[in-house]
Amino acid sequence: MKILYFAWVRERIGKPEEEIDLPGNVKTPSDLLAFLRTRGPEYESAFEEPDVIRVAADQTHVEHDMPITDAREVALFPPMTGG
Amino acid sequence: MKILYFAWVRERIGKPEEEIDLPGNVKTPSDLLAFLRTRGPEYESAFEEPDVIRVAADQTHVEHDMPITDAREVALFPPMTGG
Amino acid sequence: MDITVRIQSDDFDAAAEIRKLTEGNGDIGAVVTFTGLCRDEKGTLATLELEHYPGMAEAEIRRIADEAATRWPLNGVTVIHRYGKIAPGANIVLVVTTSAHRTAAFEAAEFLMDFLKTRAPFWKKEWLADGTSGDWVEAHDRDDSAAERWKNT
Amino acid sequence: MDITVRIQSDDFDAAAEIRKLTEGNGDIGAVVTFTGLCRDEKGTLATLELEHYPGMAEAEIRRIADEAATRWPLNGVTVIHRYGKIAPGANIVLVVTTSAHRTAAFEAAEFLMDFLKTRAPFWKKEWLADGTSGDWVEAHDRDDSAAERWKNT
Repeated sequence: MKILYFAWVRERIGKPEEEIDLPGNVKTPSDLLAFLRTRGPEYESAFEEPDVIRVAADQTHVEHDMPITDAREVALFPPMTGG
Repeated sequence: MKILYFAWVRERIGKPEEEIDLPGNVKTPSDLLAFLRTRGPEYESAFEEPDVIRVAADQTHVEHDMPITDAREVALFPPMTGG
Repeated sequence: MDITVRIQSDDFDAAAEIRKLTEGNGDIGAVVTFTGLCRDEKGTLATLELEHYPGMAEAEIRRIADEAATRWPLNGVTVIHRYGKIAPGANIVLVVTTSAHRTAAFEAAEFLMDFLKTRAPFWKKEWLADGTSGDWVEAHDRDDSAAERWKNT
Repeated sequence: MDITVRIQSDDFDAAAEIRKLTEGNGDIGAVVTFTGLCRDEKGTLATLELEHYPGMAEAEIRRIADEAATRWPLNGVTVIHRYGKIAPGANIVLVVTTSAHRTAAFEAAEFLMDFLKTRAPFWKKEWLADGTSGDWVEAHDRDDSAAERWKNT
């Protein structure tokens, strides 16, 4: 799955996107955030407060408990500050 | 006192303004409207529904029961439709 | 607070008015404009004629703008109201409000329009496409209700 | 319904966008614009940098505009949101709504701004006048509350 990062999530992880093979038990954004936190201190730092992270699956906002297994790309980012 | 008329009030009376010596018992817009209605059919037609007429004394909106004896000019007109 | 009120027969330029209020003013985060246009009433309208009470029109709009400036933290307010003959599709009225934040700018612009409708001494008469003089436009109860809502805020 | 959404680094011209929505359209009686500007934060800000999620930014704003068009009787909606480096005093976002009547145009413009703030994938970072990189701008609870108010209407 293609994973995209924006704003300070991108800065902490140190890259804008990556392709990751997810284990079969990663079915929701919550699962994904828990899994990514095991990948190293940069992920730990980006996702230290997983509740504040917003998630989009295929460019549509999704809640943390919604299924994302069919998504082509998932984006993880802080609360938005546009407008 | 200088009396001004606007919109259909002006059209019905047939003039935009006039100078009128008011009797001493004309103290409010209500009094003024009742007095003007005695001046002829054009005034009767303009003020047949006195409650809908709006009044300004010296270019400030006033209610029908407020004193206008000190005003230099009083304007009588229909509800406004600007904007 | 920069308050400009103009009553004119000429057209106006919303972009120029925005520029005048914002140029060199780094405190402004939000600009709201309202432009009122003359509708063509499905082709039946030839011209809208706007009569006004010279002197009072400017004074009353200035009173409304002053009231808006006491209610909201605004940087500037511009109101331009045209009079005379207005063609379908042409501009009638412009309100511009500027503020640090959007809520003040939006609310003040709505407040100004609600009170312009019910308190500014202007009257609209329709001239019809068939050559006849139509009626004076009637005031709407909905405009009175719109103005009423600001009484308790 | 004429919906235009543009995500661009270039500046925009509010007057030109108003013209595009209104020209030759005699049904329109009301045009509301909201322009969001970059505040200078009393001279401490050198530049605001706007990061966005290409593709989703346009898609999400279009979803918000579609929702506005179902809620209010609008003739047109234009939303332009800039990205990249924005100087103090410069434009960030433009919303234009047109309708026969003012209430629809005002409410739809406020709705669009409330949801742009909380749902459009843009993030602001401040670069300071002293040469250092400042912080990512934090989201405001007041923006979430502003968006919440539309849920029950």
